[in-house]
Amino acid sequence: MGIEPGRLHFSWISSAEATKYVDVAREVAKEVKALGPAKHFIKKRAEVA
Amino acid sequence: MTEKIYTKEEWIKALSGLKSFYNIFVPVRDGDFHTFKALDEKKIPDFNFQNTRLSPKSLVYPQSERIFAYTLDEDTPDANIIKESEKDYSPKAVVGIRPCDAHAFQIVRPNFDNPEYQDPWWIQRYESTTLVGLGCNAPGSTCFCTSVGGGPFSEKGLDALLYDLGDTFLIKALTEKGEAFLENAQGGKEADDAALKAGEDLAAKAANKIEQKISIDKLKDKVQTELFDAPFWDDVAFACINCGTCTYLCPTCWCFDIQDEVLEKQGDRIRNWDSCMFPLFTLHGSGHNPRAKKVQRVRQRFMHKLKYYVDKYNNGVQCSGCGRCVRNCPANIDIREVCELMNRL
Amino acid sequence: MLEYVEKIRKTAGKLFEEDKVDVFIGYKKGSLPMMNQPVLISNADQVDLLHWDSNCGLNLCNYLTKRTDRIGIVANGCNSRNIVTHITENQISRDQLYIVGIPCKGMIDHRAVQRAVKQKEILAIEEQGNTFTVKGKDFEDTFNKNDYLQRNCLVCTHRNPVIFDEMVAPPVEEQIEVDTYKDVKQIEGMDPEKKWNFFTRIIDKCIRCYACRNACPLCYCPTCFVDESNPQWVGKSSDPIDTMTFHILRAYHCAGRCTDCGACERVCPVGIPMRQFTKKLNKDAQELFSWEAGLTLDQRPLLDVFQPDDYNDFIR
Amino acid sequence: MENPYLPYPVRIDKIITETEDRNLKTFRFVFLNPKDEEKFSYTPGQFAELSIAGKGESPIGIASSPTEKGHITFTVNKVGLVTTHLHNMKEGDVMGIRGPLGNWYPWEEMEGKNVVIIGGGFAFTTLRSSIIYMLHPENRSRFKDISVVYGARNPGMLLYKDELAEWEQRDDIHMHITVDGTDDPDWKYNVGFVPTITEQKITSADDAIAIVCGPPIMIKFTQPVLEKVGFSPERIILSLEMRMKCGIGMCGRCNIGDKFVCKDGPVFSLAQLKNMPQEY
Repeated sequence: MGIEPGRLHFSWISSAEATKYVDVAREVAKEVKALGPAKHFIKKRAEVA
Repeated sequence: MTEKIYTKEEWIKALSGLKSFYNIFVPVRDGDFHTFKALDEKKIPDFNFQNTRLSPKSLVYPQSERIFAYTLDEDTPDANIIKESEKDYSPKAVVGIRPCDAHAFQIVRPNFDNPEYQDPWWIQRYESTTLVGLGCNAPGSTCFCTSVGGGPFSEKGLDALLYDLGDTFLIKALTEKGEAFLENAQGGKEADDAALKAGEDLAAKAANKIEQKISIDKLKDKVQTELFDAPFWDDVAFACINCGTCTYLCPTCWCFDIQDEVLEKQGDRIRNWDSCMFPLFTLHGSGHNPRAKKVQRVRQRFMHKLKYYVDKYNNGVQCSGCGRCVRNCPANIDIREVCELMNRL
Repeated sequence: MLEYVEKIRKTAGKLFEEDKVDVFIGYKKGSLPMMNQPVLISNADQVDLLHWDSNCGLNLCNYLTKRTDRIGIVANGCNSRNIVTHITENQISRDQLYIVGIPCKGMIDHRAVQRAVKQKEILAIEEQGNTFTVKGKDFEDTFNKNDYLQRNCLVCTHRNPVIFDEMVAPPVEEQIEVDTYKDVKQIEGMDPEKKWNFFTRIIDKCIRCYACRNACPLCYCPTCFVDESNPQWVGKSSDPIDTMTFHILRAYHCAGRCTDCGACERVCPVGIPMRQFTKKLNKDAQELFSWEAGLTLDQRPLLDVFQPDDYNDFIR
Repeated sequence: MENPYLPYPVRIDKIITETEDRNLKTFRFVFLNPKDEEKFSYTPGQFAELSIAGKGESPIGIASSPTEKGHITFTVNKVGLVTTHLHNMKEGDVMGIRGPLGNWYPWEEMEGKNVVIIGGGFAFTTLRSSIIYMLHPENRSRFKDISVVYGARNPGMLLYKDELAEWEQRDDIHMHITVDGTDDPDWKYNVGFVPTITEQKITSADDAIAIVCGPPIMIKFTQPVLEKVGFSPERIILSLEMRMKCGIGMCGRCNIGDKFVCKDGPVFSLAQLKNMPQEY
């Protein structure tokens, strides 16, 4: 739908896998940071009358 | 009051000229249907339409509007103090509005403008708007304006009225606002007797073309609680999917919600259209909901339009007979049939 | 498909007489042309209300959710698949239902017909097998039904019910040589920027009436995410980003569940082609997992199943 | 044009935790602009919208009496977004108040009559306002006997404990405080549900008007008790709760039939309610 590749990640982490959770979160954060600020899907001040 | 006649080309030119006095809104074709848009170079007004899909109520009462703004920045002296927002009330003209939709504003008015409270936004927008109607030469099969106090050439709520005479438009000013509009309009010439006669004939013929009649005469004398407890509501409501189509398309539905939206330290209080079809509309903080069931919400909509409004304002029903809800209800729930059931009970 | 009407009425009557159902859900002729209304009848005297033709647009499965009585219901291909989905998602139980199966030849796209008659007002419609005639004040036109099918019906490969207790007629031939995902492939070919613009454009008329959501038999959550106030996931104004959030999230909630019944598009008052959102998910489900929603009671829904040793590497 | 949606800015002057479960707190507010206090001229029974920037508004009955000058108070139950946020605010914080809204108890009708006040749980707020108002030296002579039945689940859940004790000492008001149950051996007052205590203590409807505020279940069982004593439906006064937004009869959600609870109510007589659709 136009969300840039790399901004959306899927993972299956059990509630017991704390380390995996931390690792995945770190990695996702790193990748998204590398992409820079998102261009779309950012809510600005409401565009209303 | 001024009565003028324009060729259709002159009329379009006159509208362009009026842009220096008004923000002009005209019906334009937008895909499968018509809608009101601000007149600019790219928009070609199309007066050859039955009615717009969405009612022009949003021009006076937008679906979403910022009503207040505030800052949450504790470092500023006016943190957390809610303040009025700047609003644009520069003159606006809606050209080509159908008489039913203009009548609708009059039906809605007592809700927003009554002796106890006045809604500043609705009133100021309404008052800065000039409504130039276009009579209906060929009313649709779902139109029933004549049953609810209107008509295809009804002047109710209009500032001026256009008659489509084929190659020309006859335009009559009806109020001072309409008079001012015509004064600012370039070109055209004074209407002669032949044009006026043609206009009258057109209006008479159009009224006869409305085949749909609904009866509302007995609603006033019914007892509210008896209609409320009537046996037909389950059947009426069965097919309803509880979407907001009827209420959002309706020119006389006015219910709203107020929401706060915050972006970092900047906050807005926003008013949005709401719908009695949505369960959330009446859900209490405690979890109790007086209209938790679909049948209660459907009943509310019809009772509001056809009974509560009647009792409260003594101003007829809360419906201008535009037929939008009839044509666009996904489940074919037909207010004409429900009204008949209620009136007959 | 008019020929089914008598059979439907007879079957419903018989079900009431034999006390096999408490209510029967079908369609009745609407008050407007090209518009039939879902109806619930509760005794044999009302069976003459029942009707069936190529204008039965709403998905009847909407009316089944959490009912506790014994229900007779008519179901064509897509509706029957939604019944399956409803059963596997525990919204209704199989033994409550008596399903009267209808082999379907597709529904008429009322918008396309309106376009064909240049938006003139249609006052009546008559079906004659593979053709139909629309009449207005000063016109009359006959069209081939196959040229004016709803877009989802054009690419439908499950016209016959997948689950039923009896059929009103022998199965119709399924459409095999259809390119179901032609439009999706076109969108897949766009770069992200173009995609974003495409989807932004198709929803720009949205008025957030939620007709698409409410017409969808999959949307039965007691509180929809857009209505949740604490936390509030989506803003309630007509802000374009909130509108986009609604459409994307709604589509994702249909992943692996959508039967492409087309109700969402049919009911939209401003004509948004929102199947463009859900179809891509259907395509992925089919290509990646060979899954089509609602075909069998014997398999758990796609998103109910996860194997930790999944051989695909997009999930880690 | 006066904008009926614009709240007056106020400062939280004092916060009192009322109940042992800490779900009810009383907030005392002072207007930032002293002129606004004059404009906010109210009568017991009315409510106002408590307005918090960034969160929204919540309609709450006014607990103070117009005879108490310099501030207004509200007792707020923590239920939704706005009230939860309010419970986390501190003295000195700035927010908004919009009102006064709605109608009030029928003071003119009550003049020269006996007044029976029956309250349960946290719905006692506008009843506190009414009691303070009636007991004020300027007003006391306008009313004959004043009787109050007020109950809560247990002693810890009673509101305004200090004032209750003070009223108990007075001889110009008959107090009947009760709790559903208690294990406190020192409990001095009644034990029993509000309808039961009402039946025991309120034995005459002569020349009297009853105001009833409480949870629906209490109202349901108190109503027949009062009718049995001889209160006609016209003389049983109730205050309703509804989901509201605008508070001025425009947004459309709080109607019962053609009446808006926010504008035509919240105070209705039982006689009125009997002629309205049963949808609340």
